Amino acid sequence: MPTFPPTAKSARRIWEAAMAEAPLLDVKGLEAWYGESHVLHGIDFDVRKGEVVTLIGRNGAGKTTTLRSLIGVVGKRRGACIYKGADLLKVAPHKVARLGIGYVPEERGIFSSLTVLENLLFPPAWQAGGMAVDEIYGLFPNLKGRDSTSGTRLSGGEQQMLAIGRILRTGADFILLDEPTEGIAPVIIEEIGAALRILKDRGMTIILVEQNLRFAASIADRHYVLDQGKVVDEISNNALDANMDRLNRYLGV
Amino acid sequence: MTDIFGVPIAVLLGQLLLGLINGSFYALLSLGLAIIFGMLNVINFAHGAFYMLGGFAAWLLLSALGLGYWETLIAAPLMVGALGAVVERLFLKRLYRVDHLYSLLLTFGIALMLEGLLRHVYGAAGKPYPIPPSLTGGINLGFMFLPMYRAWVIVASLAVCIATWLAIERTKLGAYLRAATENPGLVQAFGINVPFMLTATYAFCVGLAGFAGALAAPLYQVSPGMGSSVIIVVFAVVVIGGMGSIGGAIVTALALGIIEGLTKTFYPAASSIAVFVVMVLVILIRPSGLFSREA
Amino acid sequence: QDAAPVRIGVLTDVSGQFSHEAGEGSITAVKMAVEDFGGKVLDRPLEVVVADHQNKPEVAVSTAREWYESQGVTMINNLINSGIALAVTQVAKDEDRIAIVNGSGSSRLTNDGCTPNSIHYSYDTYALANGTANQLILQGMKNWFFLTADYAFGHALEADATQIVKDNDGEVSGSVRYPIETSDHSAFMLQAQASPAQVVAMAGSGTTFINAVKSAAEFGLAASGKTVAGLLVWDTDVHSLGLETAQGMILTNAFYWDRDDATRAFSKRFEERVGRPPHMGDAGDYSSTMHYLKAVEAAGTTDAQKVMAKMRETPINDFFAKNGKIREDGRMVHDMYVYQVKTPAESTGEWDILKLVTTISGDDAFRPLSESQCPLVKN
Amino acid sequence: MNSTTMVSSLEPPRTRRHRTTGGLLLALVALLMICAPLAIYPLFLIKILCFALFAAAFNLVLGYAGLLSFGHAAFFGGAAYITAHAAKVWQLPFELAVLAGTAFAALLGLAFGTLAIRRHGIYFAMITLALAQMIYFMAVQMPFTGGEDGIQAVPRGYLLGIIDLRDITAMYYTVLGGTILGLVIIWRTVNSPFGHILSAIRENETRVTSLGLKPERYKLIAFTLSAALSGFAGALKAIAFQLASLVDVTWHMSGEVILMTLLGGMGTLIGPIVGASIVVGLEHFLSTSGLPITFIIGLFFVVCVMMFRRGVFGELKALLERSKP
Amino acid sequence: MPDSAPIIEARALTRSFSGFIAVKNVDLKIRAGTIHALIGPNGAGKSTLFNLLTKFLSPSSGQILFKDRDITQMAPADIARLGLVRSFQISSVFPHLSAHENVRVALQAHAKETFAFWKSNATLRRFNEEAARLLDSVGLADRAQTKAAELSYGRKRALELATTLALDPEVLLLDEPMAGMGTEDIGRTAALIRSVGKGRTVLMVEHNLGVVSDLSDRITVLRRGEVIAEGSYADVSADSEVRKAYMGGSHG
Ligand SMILES: Nc1ncnc2c1ncn2[C@@H]1O[C@H](COP(=O)(O)OP(=O)(O)OP(=O)(O)O)[C@@H](O)[C@H]1O
Ligand SMILES: Nc1ncnc2c1ncn2[C@@H]1O[C@H](COP(=O)(O)OP(=O)(O)OP(=O)(O)O)[C@@H](O)[C@H]1O
Ligand SMILES: CC(C)C[C@H](N)C(=O)O
Ligand SMILES: [Mg+2]
Ligand SMILES: [Mg+2]
Repeated sequence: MPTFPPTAKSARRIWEAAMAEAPLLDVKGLEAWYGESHVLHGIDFDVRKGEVVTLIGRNGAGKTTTLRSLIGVVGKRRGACIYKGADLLKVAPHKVARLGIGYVPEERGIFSSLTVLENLLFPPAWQAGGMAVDEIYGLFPNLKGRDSTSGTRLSGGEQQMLAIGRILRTGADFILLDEPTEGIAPVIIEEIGAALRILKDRGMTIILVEQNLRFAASIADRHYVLDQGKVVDEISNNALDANMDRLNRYLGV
Repeated sequence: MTDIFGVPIAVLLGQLLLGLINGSFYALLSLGLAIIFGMLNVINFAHGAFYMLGGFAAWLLLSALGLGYWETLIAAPLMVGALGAVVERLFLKRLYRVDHLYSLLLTFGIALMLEGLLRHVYGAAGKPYPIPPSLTGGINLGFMFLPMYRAWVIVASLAVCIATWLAIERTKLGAYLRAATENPGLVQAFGINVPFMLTATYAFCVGLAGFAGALAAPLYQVSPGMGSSVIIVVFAVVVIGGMGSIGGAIVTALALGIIEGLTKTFYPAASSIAVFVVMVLVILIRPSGLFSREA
Repeated sequence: QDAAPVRIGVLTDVSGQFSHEAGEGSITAVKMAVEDFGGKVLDRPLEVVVADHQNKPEVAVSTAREWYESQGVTMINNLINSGIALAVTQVAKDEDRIAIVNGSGSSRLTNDGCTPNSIHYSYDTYALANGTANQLILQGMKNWFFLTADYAFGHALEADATQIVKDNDGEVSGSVRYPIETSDHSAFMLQAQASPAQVVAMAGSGTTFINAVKSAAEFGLAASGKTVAGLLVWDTDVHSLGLETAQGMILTNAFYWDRDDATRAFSKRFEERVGRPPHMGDAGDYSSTMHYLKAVEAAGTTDAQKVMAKMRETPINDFFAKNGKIREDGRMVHDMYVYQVKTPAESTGEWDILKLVTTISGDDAFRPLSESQCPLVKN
Repeated sequence: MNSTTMVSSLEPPRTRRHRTTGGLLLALVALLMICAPLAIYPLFLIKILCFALFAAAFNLVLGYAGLLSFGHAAFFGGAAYITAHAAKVWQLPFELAVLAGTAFAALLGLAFGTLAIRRHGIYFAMITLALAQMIYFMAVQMPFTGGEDGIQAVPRGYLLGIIDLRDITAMYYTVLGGTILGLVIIWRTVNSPFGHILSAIRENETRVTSLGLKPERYKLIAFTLSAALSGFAGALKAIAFQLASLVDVTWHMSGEVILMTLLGGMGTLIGPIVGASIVVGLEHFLSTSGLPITFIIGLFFVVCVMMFRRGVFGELKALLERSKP
Repeated sequence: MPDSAPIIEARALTRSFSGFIAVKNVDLKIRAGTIHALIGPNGAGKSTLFNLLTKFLSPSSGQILFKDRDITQMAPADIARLGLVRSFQISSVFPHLSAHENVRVALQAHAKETFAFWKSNATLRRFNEEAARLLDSVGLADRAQTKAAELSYGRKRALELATTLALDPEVLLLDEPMAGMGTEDIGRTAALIRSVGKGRTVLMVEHNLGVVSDLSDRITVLRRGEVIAEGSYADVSADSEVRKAYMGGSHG
């Protein structure tokens, strides 16, 4: 497995971030429910500005639910998620995006009643600094020329690209990505990885939920391991190789 | 004079025009219904009741407050729309996530309540509402006598329909609404205030029905039952045009008005079935309606 | 010794589409009759029970049966809605109790649907169509156009009027049967306008009738020299149309509140309680209940056949009818009146709506027994 | 019996105790119905039974097949007309008249089903509504129905040629027998291999296709069966009340049966029966109450949609299940 | 047995969507008893090809043969009945039925115990054991009573597989069976596919190259609707076209 030694640039950023006073996002004791069932039992983690942090864990560990809790599409939540000083749990769901948070959902969330172009242009750009449509096409050439196709008629992988692409337009500088490589061909995974590194270099902060460890390791700074609705471990990317055994145990390999 | 199946051409032309006018009425009603279905995923059985309320509001404003026709035409839809907003906030809002059977039943119940209430308070007999003096009389078109008021109806309703169509199809609003029916949580996550948008949409569409009611008051008996007799036909229009297709609803409404008018001329006994026959045929040939987005 | 109350039932439409033709008005009328009678008959207290049949025949039938069988109801009144009237009169026959119809107009009630236990009291389709047609023919308007609601009731009105027109060498130059759901009649107005007819007769009732008259006014039928006639018009219909729209229309009625001092006296009392003057249904409800109670008193029993016999043999003389009599087919025969709707200028009050054109004697107004298909009539 | 709902009946076998409770409950209801005429006016009970059967039959398509039919009045009212006509004009004996009505409803159901079954959701509802409206207009205009007057004085005849149905008690037990027969058929259908496939179709039609089954066929069978049983209910009602009327073919009747089903609890066997009793009882009570009936019925719709979405019986069951360990 | 007769054969299969050609002139032979993988970049037409083979979509032109029989005109349900069964790329379960019930419905369909509306549902008990076994084989034994809707994404995939297996198909078409699964499940599922693959034919779309190389006897690579390579894993991964179009730099 290839390793990606941190570049000088990103090393400096990590150091800068570490120096910064408060983390960009600080999640404390987050609990969440689906109806009656209690799914998250006190999640704690933080993300500093410019960092890429992954959440990993077995199926059903609560990774998706954690992201959903942050943007407010889960029914009942408790705890605190302090983002830029505000508690996300107390922000009206439709105002979360306006804080510059972008979300790429697990099941992609492409709207079938909208065309590809409409899907792409859908999320309002709440902040400056978003990518232009052509730039996005450059990143994902598959989407080019499909403007008037209904969104869900795209292939699985193309829908994934569309889901990522549309967030890049909004100028969000904090992105929650739920398994972006699922169903994506290896070449394109590499491209997405490259794109994410570019975004990171531009100062974007990312939470990444991933099953593909190899991919995660190629861009992340730190990894949080979730199990049964709790954060059970934190491993920095540098220490990943050294801790592979421990990690495999968590993941049940 | 030339005849077509025994009907003089002049009479036929007149019938076509009248059909078109009726169609523009249907358009006003089915437009709102189509938007509510397409965007909110609600089968709004109360649409007829709101239409009726529009008529009643017009009558009340006239008889109790002495408001003139033009003021009424603006105030009545606003009142109905406001009531619609309340209904959406209090009830419908909680039903978006469950099977749309429930919103159908809810609106069915609301229709019964409104109809029952008005009948209880104002009686089953209708209320008189005269044609405004500025619009009485008619124009002789040569082939027919066209009452002024009917001419005004077609102008007013088409203008409103087209304005609505532009507002929804030519702006991002339409995309927001359509997406919100599919996945409201996600749309919200993109920073759009979905609940507000839905309330406003419902209120607006119901307001359109109220507008139609106020427009109809001088033509038809303003009575508690006036809504339930048109609602089924308007539903058929929406189904034929393709649920959720706004332009489709308008065009279909006009076409059906004409078809109905022609049946009234050639075989009046079948005129109320005509719409349903067309509907069954269309659904068999093009299941999702003539103008629906889905193939 | 038997102090069990005598109960009279009012089975009517309180909340539905016919509630202005019956409903509260009919209930009040029957209650007034009971009060005026003294609240007692045969030394037994009188009670009025009321039910809203919601225009559902099976609600009406089960209520009627329950009333007759286990609630001691001896007579049921009003019975608006022809389907219900036809069904409940059968129940009355089965149970051997009495049913008096004031709401419904179907002349089948004294024709093929007649029973020895039922009375059709205030009006019927035959008398209404007949009165109006005769009068207009008399005025020389022999060319007719019918706008008919496509159901049994409309057909009956049209058929009866057509008969009169034909018998008098008149001509029917056109007839449209529109489905009862129709709310827009403009298409038919064009046809009526294009026809050479002098009279445009509306054979329908309720909303569909009102909408037809509204379009007639809108399309200026009267202005183009045609006479609009309603074959079944209630005072409340005229009121809800407004005189502006309805003026000039010819119609036949069994009762008008402003006819004479007696009617005005009753109407005043009625209006105090209901908020509007009584129409032919209300007046009939009162008059028939009174007649029934007098017959019970005279017969000394509530036994249906004995009371029916008494009612048949006693002529009715009150504010509603002069020398009214009940025939063996159950038809109460009395004078009918042809009215014309006043113009707004002629009217002096909200309910000052009709002016008398002529009076038709009872024997001319109703279907002669010789034409009856009622099995009770021995021709 | 195992349980009355589809979903839970698919679960592995329940404990014996649960079954006995279910059986006891049913026995109790049966006993109640047998003794009921002693306390309650039989014609009123007959009405409840007819509507209970109608709602239960309707529930077969709504609750179990997930098809919202907005045209069931056509079967109920259509069969009533045919039965009334058969008994009155053709003078057929009771059994044959009822059979004629039921068969008519079944055929009509097959026809409606064939036209509508490929469409989903609201389209299905609207097509069934449109088709039923045609039946309604035909009933208004065809001479044999008597238009808005309806058909009256329908003879009740004799059961098996011997028992005089003019006796209200005899009539009641006959209708009770018919209703139980109908309910048993529904119960068996729902709790059969066929019923399981039906509920799978309701859940995910595409997946059922990929399992090698043709969903349309199952839905069509269920729809036809439901139409036939609705017709059976209408036929019994026509005989018991000795009339057939337009009310039974209006779209309001189609709406009312939805209310009954929903009010009681859709997708349960007892639910529609409870719902029918409530609606019929309410109608009966309100008719003499002087309250505005339409308004109150509407209010009931609203309250029940907002507060008891599972229906009275469904809520009760959920409550019981929650309280169980 | 790479030389056994083809059980499925596609001849010049083409499908276009209003001008856009998703599958272009594809010739494909799947030999009986093999595990055959279909790979290719996103949008290459893999799922479309699947849909064509199972007739969830109709081809614009071309021919499909199953055991030398032309099935191009058959209905999807009939094809499934012949023994050609698919799973879906986006999970397709019966959401309100438990996992156990999900599988049992499939067993029932397979046993043709579906029309009998007069029979008692007790007849279905005979499927319980088999359903439990299947669930166990995909690692869902402890979730048997959970409603499918409440399973996490990965577990839904496993359930999907179990349901498909319940039909005991001769040919199994799996569309990205591993997508969304965690490492732990991937291993188990791969083992499972290998074991059910014995005596059956499996056609599989998968982006996880580890799994593909591990499982498949033969691989077809599609790109923009066309076949660009076919052969063993070693063969295709050596192909520079394939590397460029699909695998990228990091695989070898
Ligand atoms: N809609 C729901 N209703 C009830 N329970 C749910 C729902 N969605 C998820 N769960 C449960 O919540 C738990 C956490 O699910 P979550 O989707 O967050 O897991 P995950 O870590 O994202 O897993 P995966 O890798 O499979 O996506 C699981 O046990 C799952 O069964
Ligand atoms: N119904 C349709 N209408 C229009 N285009 C379609 C339709 N179905 C598929 N396509 C297009 O056909 C192409 C092939 O799609 P397909 O789903 O077969 O890809 P795939 O190879 O399965 O990709 P992935 O690996 O991403 O799942 C895609 O570009 C897709 O957008
Ligand atoms: C109320 C009425 C005017 C008439 C009603 N259709 C009936 O016959 O009885
Ligand atoms: Mg997840
Ligand atoms: Mg695919």
